[in-house]
Amino acid sequence: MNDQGYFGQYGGSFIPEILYSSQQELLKHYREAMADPSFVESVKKEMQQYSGRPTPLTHCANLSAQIGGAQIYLKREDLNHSGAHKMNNVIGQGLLTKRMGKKRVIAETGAGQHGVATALISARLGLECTIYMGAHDIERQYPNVFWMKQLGATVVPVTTGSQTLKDALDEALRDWTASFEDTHYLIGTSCGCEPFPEMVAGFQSVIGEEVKDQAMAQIGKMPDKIFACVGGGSNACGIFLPFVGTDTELIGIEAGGCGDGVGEHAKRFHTDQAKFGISQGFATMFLQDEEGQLAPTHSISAGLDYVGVSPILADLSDRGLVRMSSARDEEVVAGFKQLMKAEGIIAALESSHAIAGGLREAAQLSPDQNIVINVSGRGDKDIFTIAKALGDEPFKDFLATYLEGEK
Amino acid sequence: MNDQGYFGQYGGSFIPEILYSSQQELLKHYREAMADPSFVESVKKEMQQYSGRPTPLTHCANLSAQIGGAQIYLKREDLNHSGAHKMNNVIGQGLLTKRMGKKRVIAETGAGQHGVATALISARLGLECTIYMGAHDIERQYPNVFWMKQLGATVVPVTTGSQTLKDALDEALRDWTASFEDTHYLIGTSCGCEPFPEMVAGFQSVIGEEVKDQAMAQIGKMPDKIFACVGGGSNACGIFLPFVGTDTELIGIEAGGCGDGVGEHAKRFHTDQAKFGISQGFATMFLQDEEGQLAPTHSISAGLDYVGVSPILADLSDRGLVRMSSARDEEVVAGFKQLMKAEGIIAALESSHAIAGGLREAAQLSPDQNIVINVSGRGDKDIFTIAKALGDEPFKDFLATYLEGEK
Amino acid sequence: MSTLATFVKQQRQQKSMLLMTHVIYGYPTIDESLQMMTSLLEKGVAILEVQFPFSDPVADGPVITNACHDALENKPKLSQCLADITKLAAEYPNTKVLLMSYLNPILQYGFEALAADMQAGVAGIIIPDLPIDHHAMAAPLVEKSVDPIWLMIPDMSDERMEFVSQHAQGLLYCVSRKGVTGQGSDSQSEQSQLESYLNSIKKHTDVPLALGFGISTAQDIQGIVGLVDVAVVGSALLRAYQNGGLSEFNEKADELLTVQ
Amino acid sequence: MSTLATFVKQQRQQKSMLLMTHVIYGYPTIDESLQMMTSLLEKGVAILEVQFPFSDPVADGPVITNACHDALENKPKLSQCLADITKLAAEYPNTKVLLMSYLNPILQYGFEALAADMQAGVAGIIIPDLPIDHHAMAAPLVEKSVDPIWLMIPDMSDERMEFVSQHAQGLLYCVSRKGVTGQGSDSQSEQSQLESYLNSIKKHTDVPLALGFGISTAQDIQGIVGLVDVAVVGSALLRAYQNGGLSEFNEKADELLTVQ
Ligand SMILES: Cc1ncc(COP(=O)(O)O)c(C=O)c1O
Ligand SMILES: Cc1ncc(COP(=O)(O)O)c(C=O)c1O
Repeated sequence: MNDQGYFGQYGGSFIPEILYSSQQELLKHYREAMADPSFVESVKKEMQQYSGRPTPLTHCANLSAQIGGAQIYLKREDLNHSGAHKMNNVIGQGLLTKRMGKKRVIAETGAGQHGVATALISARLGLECTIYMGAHDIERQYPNVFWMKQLGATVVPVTTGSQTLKDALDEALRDWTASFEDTHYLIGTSCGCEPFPEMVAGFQSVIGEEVKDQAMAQIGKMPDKIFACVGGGSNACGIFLPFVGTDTELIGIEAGGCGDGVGEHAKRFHTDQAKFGISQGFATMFLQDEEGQLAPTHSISAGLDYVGVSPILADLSDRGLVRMSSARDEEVVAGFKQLMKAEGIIAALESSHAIAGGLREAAQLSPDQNIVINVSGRGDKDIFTIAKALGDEPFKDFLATYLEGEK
Repeated sequence: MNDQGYFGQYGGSFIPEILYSSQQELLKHYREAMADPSFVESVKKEMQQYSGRPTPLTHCANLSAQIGGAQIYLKREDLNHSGAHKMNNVIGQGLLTKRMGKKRVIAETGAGQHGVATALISARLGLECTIYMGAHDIERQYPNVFWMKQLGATVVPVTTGSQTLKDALDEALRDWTASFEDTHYLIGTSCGCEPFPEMVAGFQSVIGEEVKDQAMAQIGKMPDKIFACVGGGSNACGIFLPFVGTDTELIGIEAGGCGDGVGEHAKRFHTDQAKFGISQGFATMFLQDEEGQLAPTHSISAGLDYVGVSPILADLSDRGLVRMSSARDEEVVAGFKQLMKAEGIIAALESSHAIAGGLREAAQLSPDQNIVINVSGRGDKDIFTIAKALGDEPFKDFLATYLEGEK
Repeated sequence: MSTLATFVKQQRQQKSMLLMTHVIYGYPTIDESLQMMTSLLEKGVAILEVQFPFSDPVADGPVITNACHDALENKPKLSQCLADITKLAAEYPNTKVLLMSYLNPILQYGFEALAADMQAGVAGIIIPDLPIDHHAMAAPLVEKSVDPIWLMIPDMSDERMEFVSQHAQGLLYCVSRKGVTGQGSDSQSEQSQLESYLNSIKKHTDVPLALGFGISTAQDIQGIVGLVDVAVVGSALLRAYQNGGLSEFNEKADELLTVQ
Repeated sequence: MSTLATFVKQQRQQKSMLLMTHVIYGYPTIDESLQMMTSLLEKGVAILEVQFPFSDPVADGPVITNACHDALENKPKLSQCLADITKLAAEYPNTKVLLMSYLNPILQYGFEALAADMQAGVAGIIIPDLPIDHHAMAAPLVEKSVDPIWLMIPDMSDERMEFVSQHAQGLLYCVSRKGVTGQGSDSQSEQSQLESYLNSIKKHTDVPLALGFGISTAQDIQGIVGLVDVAVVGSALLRAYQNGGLSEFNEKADELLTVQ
């Protein structure tokens, strides 16, 4: 990374001038904080004592045997407080917010996972909290909204544009331009202007650092491959970065959705629907049309349903240090089920992309090879989607009866 | 404990003769296993690498300040795999089942937490799994049933009697009398015939053992008081036992429900509706009428809705080593909310009983005193109950819209 | 020898097999259950087992369990039950009446009180969740000559059979197969296993033997003639009643009684 | 001096304040938007700012954002937009036409291509998400004498003002307050802060100044006469159109043009 927050041709800061000083201030505080051992220690402490880190590395004997290839290990970010890796980032940025003396955070959220994580840490740190969420997403993901509200956060429905994540991000940026004096914009993935990609990836790197120690302790050597799903890219950056340039191959799995047509997937690589672009504060591969209008996306997992991608990953992919691949909705549901039945682990649908990718490739490896799949979050949250995908009738009856009882 | 599985006048084995040899076999295997360091090690390993132990001890600065008394610490069993302490027990018994060479487990479940935990470990260990659950509970707690089924477990609705937990336990016992040759009955709490109370409490004691180490490391001394909710009593036994006979006061909180009438609560102490009795395989305090018929119970938290209690706790209470108290539904919801808003931790409604009890007493202590509250599980699972308690309209709209989309 | 054992041995001199039938006190109502009992007594069954319902009958199958729960709706009292069946016992001296229930209702009543109240007319008691290890709890009954009827099961160790036998009096209840009541018997090839099981019991004791679990037809009973003294029919009669009321109940009883 | 700057300075010799009005290309349809533009050109506004809609207009408020999304339904093409406004610019030489859009649509079109296509008739361009730090990206425009119009904001450091000033040409767009477009101005007491802000800009540059954000009435414009050269009215006209169609739009434009 060079001094202007670039990763190869990606990254940078492309924000309205009004945010310049606020972004500079953040950059300064971030650099100072990271150079201050007591801050680094406080992040580590909160990750341990609040979120329960380290998360384990789980060997999957049954699953490995079923696949008949490499030994499969899972990095269990699902065991974080809040049920996903998102907690790592909000702890870091939350403590930074306190250090900067700001009283309020704003955040964008798609599926609501980052929104819930932000609302949790805001309660914990006594920060005011406003979450921007697309009105469509609010409708689809209301349980998360319910918890954000219960936690005391203000949830603002974003009714512009596609009423989904990218619009929520736009709206959060708009809030920030009016509120930066007392407000930190707590971005949920390693996207956005400098120093967000680096900062979020940095706070998430605890994942990969732990994998290194755990691989040595449990396997006796580094894994041959690591798989992570890629929405904005934060869990992938988190587990990949400590391994970049080592012999471990790093594979990012994007949302292949239900097809290759425009709006049917959320792939920013290996599709000519995505091109280099600049928006939402930074340069990266964006799904867009010929006019440069950002394109609609689809994924069975709301958390991967994003139009751009971390500039860090875009660059690592260009440089051949990370290989990008994707998994389609059906393959994802199959991977979700196979893991669940073989090992009793209910992964988030986002994470199930990494699982699908991992299982595909594990089969081609030998039993003395080892792969690590990042389980970025847990799947309880996906019950509505899964029950729908499986057409489970009793679930509908349960809901209907519940609603009856509420009348 | 004496040789017949007694704890004072409580405990013992009161099971149909048909189960005698199977129970003896279990007892023998259990004793052998616990004396075998490699088994103990395998339990410890699975607790760490599968469930993510140790769970942290979280200091609550905001909450302590709000209450203005003791420093409040939470033991975070909510961060276990499956979201509750139930995982500790199923790991231990699951591995014991494998060691005994049995191929199948059966379990009773009320709220479904133990059912889900059992289904998870069964998938993980490749065991067949049948869960008995009251038909009423299935209706109320369908999301847990959904996951059990997805995990490959057979869920059997129990339509006899009150169609709730105690009936499920009866039915599981009936299954066991016909299936003990290849089946282990994996009881979910420290109740039942010998060696279940001791065994479940033993596997759960990892909670209290960790608290000891963590209290030394984080506080520098042992806590003044420890609070735990008491359903069957396993999380309470788990956190209490390592402290019995020390200077730390141990307080169990039962479900005070919505009133003191018969069927309005689930208190087995401090009520003349509960008496010494023998049923479901063991002797303890049971809620019952003058004819010795077990009584109906109520609690806002399905997991505390049980008619009996661990013989270990009944005895410790008799001996003045554990103090029993209770919290009513409203107090529980208030404690749930206060913790959530102050610290960003969403506790299970079961655990919120311990929180309510802890907050009540923390206020009377001084800031240099310390209490630990056991957060036995997380509260996401309680969204249907909480949304109902709070009358949240958008949640209903969300469900209605979801159902519409399913038509 | 206890009165119950003496009675069984005497009756067996005239009959190849005695019948022990089962009625739940309070099901479907107290009156109707008394009617069923009277009916059986009139027909001269040798032994009448009256189950006092308990909310959590873990050793019973679904038919009896559900009937017990229905019976509980009528709020039966153990004291009244004892009074009622003592009266019946007095009226029908050719039948022995036994009480069956679970430990907790008995415990709340008290073993001493129970012994006192049973003494007059109820010969024995079956408590499926009271294992032999806790035989001391039943001492007050033994003292008043009320027989606790212990269970024997297949695959029991010799040692434990011996243990049970030491305390056996009046009657021993031999379970014929694994599981709970009312589930029908398996293939006929188990006959030889059954015989060796019963033979091993007989090595330890000469207390009369009753065989139960899964006996539902006259043919079932015929099949065990010569092996035991008493055939226990539990849920079959209850099912008959549920199918066709008192008349089908009576028909079933008549059928069972054809084996004499 | 650039043509745009020269134009502004000349116009200012006759007028105390120039008006810069805003229209979104393609809203509500391409034709209607062209009608709005024509209308403004007919009335002789000094500067017409045409926004080419982008899907993610982060620096715009809700009114313009929603209008941009509506406009996108009509699938506007930047090439056609340039052709259309170049034509208008040629027809109304007394008005300078500016393009406003975000970085990504421009990037996809290419700065070189854009410079070539703007050269003929579009005097300048506003790109709110292109910070001054990336001025080099705009070099192809500068080369073809198309003015990139940079933004100044309150509380900017002196250093950064100097940096912007170095690259300023044609016009400088001074933001009057924090936030996004179309949110109305705060209390009148901010007037003195505004003056000192503008004075500090003037210390660094003599490029003409436009003041924007929150100007919606003739009175607002009157209030800044003497402080800057150009008053920028954005969402006020759009709101008028949304309230009462072209006629209210025209009325609003007439009101704004009363300040000369
Ligand atoms: C569980 C989980 N995994 C992955 C993602 C994708 O985000 P990222 O690519 O930043 O890790 C999300 C986003 O919501 C998520 O909730
Ligand atoms: C989260 C949680 N806490 C507590 C309990 C009560 O059980 P026990 O008293 O055995 O800990 C349950 C039972 O389901 C539970 O799910």
